[in-house]
Amino acid sequence: ARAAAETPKVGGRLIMAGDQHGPNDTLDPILATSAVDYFRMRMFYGSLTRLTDTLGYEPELAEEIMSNDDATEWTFKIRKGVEFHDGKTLTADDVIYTMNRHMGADSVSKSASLVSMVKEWVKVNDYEVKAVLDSPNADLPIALGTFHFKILKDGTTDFSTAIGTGPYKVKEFKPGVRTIGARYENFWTEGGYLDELEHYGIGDSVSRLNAFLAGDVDAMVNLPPKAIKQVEAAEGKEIWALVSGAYVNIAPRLDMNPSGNMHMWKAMQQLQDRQRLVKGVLKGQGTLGNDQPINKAYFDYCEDIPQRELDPDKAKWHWDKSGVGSTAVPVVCSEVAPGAVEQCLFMQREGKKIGANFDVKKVTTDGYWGAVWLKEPIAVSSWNMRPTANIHMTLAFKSDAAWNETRWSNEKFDQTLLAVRGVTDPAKRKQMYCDLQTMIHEENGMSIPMHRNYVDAAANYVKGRTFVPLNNFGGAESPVTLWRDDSA
Amino acid sequence: MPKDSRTQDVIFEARDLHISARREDGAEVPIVKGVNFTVRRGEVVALIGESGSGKTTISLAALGYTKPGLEFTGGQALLLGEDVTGKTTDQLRPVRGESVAYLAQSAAATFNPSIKINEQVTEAPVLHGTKTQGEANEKALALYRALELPNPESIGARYPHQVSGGQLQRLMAAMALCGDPDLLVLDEPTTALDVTTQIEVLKAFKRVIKEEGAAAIYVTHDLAVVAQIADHIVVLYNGEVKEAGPTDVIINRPRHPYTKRLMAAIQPLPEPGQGNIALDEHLRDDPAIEVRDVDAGYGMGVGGQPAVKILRDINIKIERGQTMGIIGESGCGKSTLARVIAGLLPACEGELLLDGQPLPPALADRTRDQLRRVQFVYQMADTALNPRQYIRYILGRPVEFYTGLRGKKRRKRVEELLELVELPASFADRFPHELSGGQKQRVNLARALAAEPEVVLCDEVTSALDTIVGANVIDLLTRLQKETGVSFVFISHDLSTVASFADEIVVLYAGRVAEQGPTDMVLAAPHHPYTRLLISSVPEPRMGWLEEAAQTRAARSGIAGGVEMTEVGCPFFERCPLAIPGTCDKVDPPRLDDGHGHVIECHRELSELE
Amino acid sequence: MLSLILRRLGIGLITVLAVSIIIFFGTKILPGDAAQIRLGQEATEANVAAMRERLGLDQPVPMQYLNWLGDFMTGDLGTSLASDVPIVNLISDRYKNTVIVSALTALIAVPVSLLLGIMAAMFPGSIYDRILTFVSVSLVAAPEFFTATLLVLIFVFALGWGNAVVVGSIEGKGFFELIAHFALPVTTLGFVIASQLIRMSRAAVLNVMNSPYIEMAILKGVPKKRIIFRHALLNAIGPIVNVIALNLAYLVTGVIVVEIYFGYPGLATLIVQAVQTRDFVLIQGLGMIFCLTYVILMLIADIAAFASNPRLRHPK
Amino acid sequence: MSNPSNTEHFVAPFEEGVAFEELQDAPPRTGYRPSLTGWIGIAVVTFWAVIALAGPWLAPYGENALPFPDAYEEFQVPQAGAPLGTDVADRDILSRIMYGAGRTIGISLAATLLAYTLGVVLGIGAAVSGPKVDMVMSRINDAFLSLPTIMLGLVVVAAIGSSIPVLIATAGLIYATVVFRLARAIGMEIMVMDFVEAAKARGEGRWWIITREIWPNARMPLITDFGLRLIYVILFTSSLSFLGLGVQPPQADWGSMVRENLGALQYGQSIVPVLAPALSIATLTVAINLIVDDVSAHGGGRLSGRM
Ligand SMILES: Nc1ncnc2c1ncn2[C@@H]1O[C@H](COP(=O)(O)OP(=O)(O)OP(=O)(O)O)[C@@H](O)[C@H]1O
Ligand SMILES: Nc1ncnc2c1ncn2[C@@H]1O[C@H](COP(=O)(O)OP(=O)(O)OP(=O)(O)O)[C@@H](O)[C@H]1O
Ligand SMILES: [Mg+2]
Ligand SMILES: [Mg+2]
Repeated sequence: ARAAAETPKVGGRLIMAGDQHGPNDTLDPILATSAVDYFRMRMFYGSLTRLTDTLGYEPELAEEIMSNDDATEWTFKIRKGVEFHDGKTLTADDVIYTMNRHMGADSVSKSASLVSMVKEWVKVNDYEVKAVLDSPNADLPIALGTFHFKILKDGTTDFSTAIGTGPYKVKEFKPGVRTIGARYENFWTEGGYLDELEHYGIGDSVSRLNAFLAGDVDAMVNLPPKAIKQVEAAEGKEIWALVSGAYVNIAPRLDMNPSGNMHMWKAMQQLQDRQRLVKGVLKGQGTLGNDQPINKAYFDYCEDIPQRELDPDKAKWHWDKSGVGSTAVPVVCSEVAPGAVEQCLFMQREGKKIGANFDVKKVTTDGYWGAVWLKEPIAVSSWNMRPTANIHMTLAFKSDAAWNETRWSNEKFDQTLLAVRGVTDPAKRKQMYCDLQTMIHEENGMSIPMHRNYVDAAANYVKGRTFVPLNNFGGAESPVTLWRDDSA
Repeated sequence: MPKDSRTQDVIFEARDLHISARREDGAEVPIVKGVNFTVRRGEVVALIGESGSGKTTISLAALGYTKPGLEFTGGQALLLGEDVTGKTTDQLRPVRGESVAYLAQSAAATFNPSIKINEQVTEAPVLHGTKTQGEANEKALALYRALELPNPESIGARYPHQVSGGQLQRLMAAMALCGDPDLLVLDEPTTALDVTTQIEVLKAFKRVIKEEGAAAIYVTHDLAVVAQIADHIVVLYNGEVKEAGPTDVIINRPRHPYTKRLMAAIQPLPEPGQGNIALDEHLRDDPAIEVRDVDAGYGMGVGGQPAVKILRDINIKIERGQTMGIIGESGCGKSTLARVIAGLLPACEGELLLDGQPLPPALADRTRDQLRRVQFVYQMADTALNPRQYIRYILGRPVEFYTGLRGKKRRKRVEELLELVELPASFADRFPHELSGGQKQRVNLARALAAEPEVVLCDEVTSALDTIVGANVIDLLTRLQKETGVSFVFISHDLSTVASFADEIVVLYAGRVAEQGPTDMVLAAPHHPYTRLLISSVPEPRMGWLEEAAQTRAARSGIAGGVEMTEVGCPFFERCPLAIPGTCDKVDPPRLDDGHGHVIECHRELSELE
Repeated sequence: MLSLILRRLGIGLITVLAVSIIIFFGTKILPGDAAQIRLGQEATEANVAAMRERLGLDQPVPMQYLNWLGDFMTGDLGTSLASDVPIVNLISDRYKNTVIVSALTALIAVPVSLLLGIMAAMFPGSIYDRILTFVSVSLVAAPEFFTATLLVLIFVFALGWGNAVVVGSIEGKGFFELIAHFALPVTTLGFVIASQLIRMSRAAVLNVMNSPYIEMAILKGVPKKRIIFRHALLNAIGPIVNVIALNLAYLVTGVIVVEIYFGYPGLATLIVQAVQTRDFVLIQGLGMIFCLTYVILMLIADIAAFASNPRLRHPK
Repeated sequence: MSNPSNTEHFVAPFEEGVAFEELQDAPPRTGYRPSLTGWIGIAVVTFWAVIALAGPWLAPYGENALPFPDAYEEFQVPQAGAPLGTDVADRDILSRIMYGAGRTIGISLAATLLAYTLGVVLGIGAAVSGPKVDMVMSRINDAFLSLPTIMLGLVVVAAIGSSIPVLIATAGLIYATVVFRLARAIGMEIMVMDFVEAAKARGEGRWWIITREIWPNARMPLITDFGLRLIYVILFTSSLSFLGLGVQPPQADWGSMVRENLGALQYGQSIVPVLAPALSIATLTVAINLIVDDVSAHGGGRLSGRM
């Protein structure tokens, strides 16, 4: 939208460098795990809806989307004349097949929870499907615009290649190495301008940067914050930064010792060196966190909560009250996102000054989610942004949420969270969301010292970037719109 | 160097030559202290003297070479009139292998194992450009023939490991001679050889030196050999010339006390009647050790049999206080027999009795006391002594291990042992490499004695020693035997030494007993043809013996081209002048017993062997 | 000769078998659950259970081993737990890549380092020798990623020459492009193995230089060059070949840092990814491939040493 | 001294009756005396040993302290207050090098010693133990040897987690396989020497033979290898930290310091943060190898000077 000033040119080739690639790279949308996967999915597949930069949705393969009044039944009219890469025309059967893979207890879909309220997908006719819900969900079309709901051809079981409706066809797919897409001539709409789009995985950020600066690749994800200055100084290179709600945090389990000690976690919150994390670690590519998950990237952000700062005096006061003294407090850290380890180290350093003894245990990233996360009394975590505040808080803060990291239980919070889904009055809605955020800020115990931007970099001839703040490369939406401007 | 050197008469001259070792701290240790001698064309000058007296060092000086760690510190070494001591390697390169050639003690070690013989033999003249490869090949072939090597046409195409030690030694001579050098430097070229082989090699050397008109420096400690080959003798002791003069004078009329002692220590020729007088005072009912019908060999074959069988039907009895000499050419199984008795190589057949009691064949099954009573003195003192242990420890350990002495007592016992082998007590604080070869050999012996054994297996304990030290060791053994009644199995290929020391002799050939019996009887006729060959091959320390021996050697039986182990028949068949084709090679020889414990295994009648 | 090869092959087979046991049960000590990791942070219990069953992780371990070994014998390395792709497919391309870069490195680094090492042996204790010792030890001591960084900074950024990352395939590239393609990783790897080769060949030649036959050659007036290259080197081949083989095995298996740094899709990065994703089957497959490579390289080294030794070649 | 001509009979002056029993001097005992390079090596190693032991007391700042708490800038150039500048997390590099010295040297030394203890005992043990035991041990060792070190390291660290004892144990075990191979080969060579057989024939036990007969002779070649092995261990741990599995932040060790500060080079800021730890590794290891070379120069290649 914002870049629409120029008319895209057709042709050329771009190499986009991703990270985190590995042998588990996949062409099966329901198994996609990384930004690399998401980008690839977008190259080859389409989805019913597409997310907008402001995290609304617009129709894509579904021409028209309608619901009943209480949002318990959604009807999707499927666009006619859309062809898969093998020439088959898209019909309701394909959609039903795709959606059913997310259904049922044994589904391995990573986003099954987003559609868990759907009771059934019904084929109305060849070009219309209906979702019948157990409970209302006004956000269903937004959910369907996210990464895992890419539309497959009916009956697809072989994912060694991808037959989708996306702007590119698979030319080469090597897990852990690269993906090459060739332009799909019959793409149903504008987009897919390049002759070839290559997505190349370079796990090491320094190497990725080298490759980018040397011109071996045209764009890269996750520019290390420390390299920002250098890229800014380099000729013909641009930074693609996108403010988002992604954050890193330290979660104390309220139901364990010593993390359940309120004064202790309050002291921890006061010990966060937020300025240094944002300025020093993120080099300004982030925003101060306020110990609650919603920031200004979300529609429902509450601006009224005062910013918490590094305050050794308050921290000391709490620490002394907590009675923990100089007993070592284990804090398990892992490099799960930029700044995740630093937040621990900074806290440890500041803590030392007030007599707190944090024992930082750095563990490896691999296995972290299975072995450590949600199990240790105090551990770090990292979250991507979700399309809505409600989805995120439901996932991570509701008392009965599986991923309720602190095991905080607050009836009022739970009720408000449910109630707000049906509220249409903007003022009331704003108030309720502010309440929710304040509750977390005050009571949840979580330290959220910073939100990080998605920071990528590209050569200046790479055009057509997108701005969906859910992931790198503009929410991994850019494959459709990327084009190469050789006149730049 | 001018090639018209042919006209020069003096080929080499050492003038007040000094060579020193340079110590780590920079101090000089003189090794050669002002040596003078001259080598003229057509002459062989022998350097003799005890081990460590500087013979090798001086002879290498003729090539302008010192071993690493040594350096020239004075005087001159004039090769064809030019001093080679101050020259760089590059300056010397054209001279070495061309004007002067070197022949080392161990041919096996000095041949490059990875290069074919012919290339090594012809290398020097071809590299120096004095001969084309073709000419060099022709010369080499002529030399192979002259040196009586088997298959002269093809032997050059072999690798060093594919020919026998004696052959290699002769090939080494061919290598030295191939470049038509003016001076040959021969460093103990026959010390490692059997008497039978030695005689052939000596003959070849002598002829070639005379025919080629070369001069030679000949290093040895074997006076009998010197008598055969040298025109002049230089006697060295401790880096100084003690006496020098024509061979005849030095051998027959030595004047310097050291030379006299050297001459006096020469073992008499093996003849009947000189053997040790056995003492009966230590005798018991049972022999100290008895070997019954023993077969043994190496490797794992089928059915508990060894892959290569070396020893067959060995029967030996050694009384207490007596010595059993075992002789035979290299490879005939002498060490193997000792190893069987020592338990290092369990026999596959037969049994051993120690003092009448069965002795388990394998080490592991023997008791500590049995181990103590049978001690083995290794052939090579170099590898038998742990280079990282002090002598004190090497001797102290068995003392403590077997007798339980500790502390002061143990130290005292070590000093006694050193004294016993005539080494000063201060040697206890040395490492083996700080000892000369003879000294090492004596420590090696002392270690066996530390166990206060009843049977000592001495494997070539005197071969590496000069006459004086060798004689001292024999005296020592004799004295011990008298005092303690210990029995010796004395292994040697040196018949003279065995003859003077042993009470009984076993002659081994290809793992079998060719002849055995009391010393006097074995040395007197009738002989097994092989025994006769051995006896006649022992060089006599008088000039002209070699030429006579070449004419009259009873059995012109040739050189062992490596002893062959045969399955049937008499193994000596190939070389035997009295062989009966069709019988000797097909049927195992019978044991001829003259009734006095003298046994000969031969198809011929005793009378035929007189 | 043949019997030696057979013997060696037998030993190799036993090694492979031992490796199979070690890696199969070794991977079982890894914590974490392939299904969990594959599904990631956001999977539910039910999802994980479903995945476990699909991957056959619910069978008893010895059963799994036997099945796996049987498959391996028939050339089937199984299917990646993490991605459903046959292991053979995952490995084959990368194996090729690794072999290419290892072979290139070996072709360049081995002769150069041997020459340097041998020259050091010709002048032990000389300034040249000391400098070479110094440089080669410094080279070993420099972490690979440090060397790589310096090379990239100097060549790619300062001189504008070569690729910082080995992107794309080699097909269809011209000679000079190929050089640019491989120059930096090959140089880095070369540095890694060169130092050991230099030191080893120096030591091996020096060791031979103590032999009486070298002394004999000196006394025959043989020129220095010939002493080294004909007399000494021939006898030092055995140990040198052995070290070369070990280094090649290292190149094939151990160049992880270089691969990561240059984004080169070889086997080593696959190891890391396999361990990180707890892709047990992939780890096992890789282990077997490495072991086979090692065994084959050692076999070649043995044969080379054998061929260079006339005592073995022509037994009496 | 006169010059004897050949026809002449030369006799050196002597006193009648004096026996020639006087023994010659023993060849000079060749103890190790460092050469110049040897001394340089010893000096550098001593220097680092002092730093390793006293580093925390000598360091101007704490391991994680910030010299300039108000500057939100990493990789400050050397200046007053931070003689080697600051690192990726704004910490004082000099202090970290001093803290890291003990850890780096300690870990690598401990791991190498472990590798040597295990490798030598088992390797020589295999050489002494007869063909069957040797076969079994060698094959198992081969199996481990054939697996990439980094793979073994990854798996172990992934399984047990990374801590200094785990690092030491892992590196020690992995390199024990290499040492085993070497020690076994050397042991085999010594095994065939007669003095070993003599000890067996005396009835000595296996342990005695290993420790008293074989080990003293195997020591020297093994020490020569020790220097290189030490470097490999340092590199191995730094490779692990390249993968995030080595010494864990905020603890400093030289290998990870090079790694974590690589950005300084990369982002064109300063060369010191990388160079300082890299040079520390290099000086230490080169110095150790200078000593090792100097010691071993007593052994091989003595003929080279005579070519
Ligand atoms: N590199 C060296 N450093 C110090 N001393 C040495 C060195 N080489 C030889 N020697 C000493 O020089 C002396 C003479 O040695 P040389 O080899 O010439 O004796 P030799 O008469 O040939 O003895 P052998 O009969 O045992 O061969 C010996 O005492 C020996 O210990
Ligand atoms: N370990 C072994 N394995 C196989 N064969 C061997 C072994 N040791 C010796 N032999 C062979 O056994 C035969 C006898 O060897 P032995 O050492 O007993 O000879 P020897 O009479 O002591 O000779 P020398 O006078 O040279 O010491 C030789 O042919 C030799 O090659
Ligand atoms: Mg000598
Ligand atoms: Mg022998």
